[in-house]
Amino acid sequence: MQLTNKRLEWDQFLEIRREILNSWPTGQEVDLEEAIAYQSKIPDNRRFAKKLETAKQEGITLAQPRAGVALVNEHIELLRYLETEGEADLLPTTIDSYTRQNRYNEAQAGIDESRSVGRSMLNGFPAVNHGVVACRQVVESVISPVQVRHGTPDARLLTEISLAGGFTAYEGGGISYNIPYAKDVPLERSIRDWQYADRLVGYYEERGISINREPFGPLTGTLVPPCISHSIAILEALLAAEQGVKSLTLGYGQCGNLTQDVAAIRSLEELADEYLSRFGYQDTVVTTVFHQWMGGFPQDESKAFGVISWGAATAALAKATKVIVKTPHEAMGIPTKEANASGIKATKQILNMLKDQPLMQSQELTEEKELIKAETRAILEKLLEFGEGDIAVGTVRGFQAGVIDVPFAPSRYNAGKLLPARDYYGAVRLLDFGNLPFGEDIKEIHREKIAQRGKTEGREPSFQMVIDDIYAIGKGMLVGKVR
Amino acid sequence: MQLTNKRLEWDQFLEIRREILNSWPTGQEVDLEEAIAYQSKIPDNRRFAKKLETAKQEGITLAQPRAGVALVNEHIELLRYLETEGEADLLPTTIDSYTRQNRYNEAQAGIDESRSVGRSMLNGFPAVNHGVVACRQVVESVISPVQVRHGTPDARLLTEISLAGGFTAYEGGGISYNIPYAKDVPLERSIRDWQYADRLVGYYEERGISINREPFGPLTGTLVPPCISHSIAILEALLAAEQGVKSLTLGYGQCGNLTQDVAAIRSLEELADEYLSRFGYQDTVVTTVFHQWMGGFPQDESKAFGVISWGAATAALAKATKVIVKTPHEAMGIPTKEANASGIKATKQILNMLKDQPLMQSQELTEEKELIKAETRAILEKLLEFGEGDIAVGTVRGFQAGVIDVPFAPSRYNAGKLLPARDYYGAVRLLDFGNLPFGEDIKEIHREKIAQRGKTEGREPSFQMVIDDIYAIGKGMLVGKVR
Amino acid sequence: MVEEKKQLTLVLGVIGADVHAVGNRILEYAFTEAGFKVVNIGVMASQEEFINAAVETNANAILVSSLYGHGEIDCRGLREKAVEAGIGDIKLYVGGNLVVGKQDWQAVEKKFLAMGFDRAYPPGTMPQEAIDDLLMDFGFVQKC
Amino acid sequence: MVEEKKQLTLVLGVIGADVHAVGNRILEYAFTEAGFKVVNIGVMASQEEFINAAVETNANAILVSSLYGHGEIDCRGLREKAVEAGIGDIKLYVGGNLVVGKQDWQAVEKKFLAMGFDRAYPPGTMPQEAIDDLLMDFGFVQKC
Repeated sequence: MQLTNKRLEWDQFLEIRREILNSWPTGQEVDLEEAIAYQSKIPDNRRFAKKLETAKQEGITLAQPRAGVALVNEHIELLRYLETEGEADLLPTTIDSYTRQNRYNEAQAGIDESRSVGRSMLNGFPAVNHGVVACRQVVESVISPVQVRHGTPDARLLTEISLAGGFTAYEGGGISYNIPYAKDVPLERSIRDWQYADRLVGYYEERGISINREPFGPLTGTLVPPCISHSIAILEALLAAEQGVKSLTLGYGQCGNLTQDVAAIRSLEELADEYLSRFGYQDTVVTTVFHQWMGGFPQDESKAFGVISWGAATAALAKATKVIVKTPHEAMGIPTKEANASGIKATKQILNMLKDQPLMQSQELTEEKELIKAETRAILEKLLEFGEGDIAVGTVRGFQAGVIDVPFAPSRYNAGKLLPARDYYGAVRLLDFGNLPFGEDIKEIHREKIAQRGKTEGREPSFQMVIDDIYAIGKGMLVGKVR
Repeated sequence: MQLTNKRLEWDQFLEIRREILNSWPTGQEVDLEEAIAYQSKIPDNRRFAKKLETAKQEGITLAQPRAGVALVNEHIELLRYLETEGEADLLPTTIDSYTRQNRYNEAQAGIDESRSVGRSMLNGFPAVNHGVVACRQVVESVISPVQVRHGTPDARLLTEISLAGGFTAYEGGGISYNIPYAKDVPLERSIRDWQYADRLVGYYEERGISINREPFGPLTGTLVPPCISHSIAILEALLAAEQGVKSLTLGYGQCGNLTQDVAAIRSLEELADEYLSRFGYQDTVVTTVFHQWMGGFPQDESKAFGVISWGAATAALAKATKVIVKTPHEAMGIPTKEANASGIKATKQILNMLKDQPLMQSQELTEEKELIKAETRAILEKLLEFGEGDIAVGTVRGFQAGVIDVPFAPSRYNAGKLLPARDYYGAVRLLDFGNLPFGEDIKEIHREKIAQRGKTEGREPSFQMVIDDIYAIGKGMLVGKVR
Repeated sequence: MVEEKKQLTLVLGVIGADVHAVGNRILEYAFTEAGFKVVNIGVMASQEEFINAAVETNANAILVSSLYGHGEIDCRGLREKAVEAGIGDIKLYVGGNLVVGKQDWQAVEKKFLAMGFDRAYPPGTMPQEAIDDLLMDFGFVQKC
Repeated sequence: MVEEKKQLTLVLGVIGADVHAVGNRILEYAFTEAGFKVVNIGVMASQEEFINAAVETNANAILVSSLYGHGEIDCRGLREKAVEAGIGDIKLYVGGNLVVGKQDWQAVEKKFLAMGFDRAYPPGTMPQEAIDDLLMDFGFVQKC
């Protein structure tokens, strides 16, 4: 079966579907008509897409934590706590690592051991093992809309169970849940598997049920230049829209420089609208998600509050539709529910205080936006060229050729030739462009900005600079400057 | 003796001095020559003025907490903790409220009771009662420079003891430590008493010992428009410079709107340079201090971290020379040392992360700066006119006439006719101008901006709007909007 | 009912060496708006000033604010002074940041009630709460 | 000296089910820049992959990274596998977040040396340190 960016034929979809639902016993619980009847009873105020759309119209930013534990009752308790004490606007259900690798037997062992030792032995909620009824218990036990967040290259069964289970939003994508999350899953396979997930969402949409879809924005979370994550977000938006997805939330992970971060969020929305409209997807609604700092955190909780708060402030100033919240326990591993709630409360305080600030405007911001747009367009146009107009084909070929390339990704299907580094002001630039299809004008901007930093530090730009930048936040700085 | 902005005659100074040093037994410990010999041995790296000047050159922001307890050893322990665990760049010694009112007998009772109950019964360090030797113990026990912070209308004895005690910076001023801190101290008296304090600092300067002086910027800390605090900061800068003060740190309390706050810090430094140079004080060094939110705080500590962090971010983006740090216990009263250190650590994390951001630039920022400058100049020029060129005389007459007026001040020498309120974007504007000498052009800007807010809330601007704004931050908002 | 409330006279002030004026202004505004007669003696008010103002105006209640942590020292003996002045049964309310440092509120409240206060309020109390309590303590039925 | 260094071949990888790729890339770059021949087997590498790569490339040293806390389980027996494969005297270095939770580094180091590693590095070690150690362990004199 040749990969192409075309809507999956229904027969073909059903054929795959039979196989998928048979791959684990809980697959048998899914009855599509019954699921649609169930979802259609969930009112607008508890639907993810609707709440995001309203926030976008009001120009406010919603706060959403990450959270998931092994057992159903404990997971419900956790979400309720984050909703009431934490004042979360949107809720998550983070899936455990075994489920992400389709290792349901090991997930089951984790569930059993969690029951016997009385604490969660899994780093998330194993939704496939728990099945449809348990998922419905979860979403019914809270007032806010709940999204499934994971990191699964082949998420077809999880998608079936999640949607039948009443979740109204779903993270992931064929590129963003492969390249940073796997070592040797071919892109053709993950894109095709995510076409299935998107087709299912598209079918729900056809039946009048809005399901929000969110490509995973931050990728490897380490010095990813906006043009890279923007390109992938837009590729996945186009792939999803082709399958009938209507509500898209595109993401970006905080780099740390205010101007670049605001420019990134604003340009992401504008670029997405541009490409979706160009390819004829007129009725999709694009919202944005800003991820608080995804790199290493300070061990100290007060300092972690500082990092969290700066992320919240940037999200508010960029007027992102939602912000994904870190916790003061970030450096220590999986947080307690109290620490999780603390992160949300600090974030909400800032979001509320800053909701009245006007949108930033300056010459620098405009220039940064235009640069990001020019870079992203250069990549996307080259991929379209590679795919002879087919963006799915172009994506696979483009990754092979390294014209789209994610820094520090584990996948062998990623060229891994880029070298990002911060400029003097902390914005992420490129020291080595690998095979990115940038013109000399763009390259010259990067070279100049990195040279400016090199000059003030009295050293030639090199990989040592990249290393210093990666270590910087752990040392309380943004730029790994030599002074 | 007629008040005038002229350097105190030395004979006159010495005459007052005898009386002052006799007013409480510890005054006898002060020997000016011995004090100068002591101060001259304090190296540059432990001098406040030097550290501020270096920070200004490097474009970085230093963090300073507030702290003070009744007993010497406990106070030393507190400062050491804030220096090592809290990573404070600059240290304080906050003076208790009885000492601020020259009520040394009551301060003594507080010391005695603190000893017997084993916890501080005073809200600060009673430096006068403890005397010169104890103060030297304090400054010698830490590495960072230490400033005395208080709120004393007549601080002459405290100044003598503080400087002989080895402190290298001193907060206060004849207006900023009277109008917000006293009920019925005449301005003539407090200005004259602070001329004495400034003259003493000036004398140390003549002997080659640099002592930093800081007028108290935030005043009542409640919806004070920048032009009001700027006018008073510049008045006190001129009064201090005339007495020979060379190192001046001018302050401003966070209002909450980013553009207004950055514009305030930048315009404060520019205006001060303008007026100091105009009156011939060429060799003064002006640095700035940004006070994190001085109004009501949320009870919840995580939310308080949000408020603190936003203050830290604004200070860094405004490139203030130092920031005065709040604590997550702010809503509960005087903090534990752990809470105090937490506030500094969150602040420092943000200052370090943001030190590389470029100075903000935008049309809005330029306009806001120009507005603040026009307002401040209008007030200062009217005061000069009232004083027939003498700024001390002009200040007294100006307060009488209400052409300079501090919102919510307790002093009966303050007109108290201003009504500030936030505009739609959270910037502090004026609802009632009292007798401020603003032209119609300035007034129209305020009226328009407040009308814009009133319209979106569907209510006429009124005192209820002011009350809503005062409570807003405690409720997690900046603007007390009715929605 | 508005008529009846107007007959209640409140002495309002900030005790000791405390100069926190903002809350005092808001309380004056809120109590006045609520229909009480407010005698505001302002900031830095001594115990004597509270008692004298209450005697002179024949007040029904004294409302003491303390925001700077010295409330424990400053408020001690106020009930006794009221008794000496012949107004021993006047209602005494107190509120604010009453002690130095973070302490358990129940303990702080107990301390102030033991000192002879009828009600004590923790930091962050909204004026409406005290207004409601006043109406209740003086037997006015609330319309809610 | 640059000539001589080029003869040293290093096998580099992240052991177990660990996908942390950032540090791996940093090390590859730093060791290559320093003049070594680097055979990078990447993330999620098994013990067998390390040994096979070392045998095939006739490597001088194996450098194992582990960032996710399971290093203790994943590294156990690596020296024995090297012996079985006939490269028992190959240098074995290990570094990263080697254990779950915060533990005393001296104890962790001792544990890994006892397992047969020649050197172990704590979290936050800069690549230059390992480069210097390699040069020393293989008898290259350092110029400064």
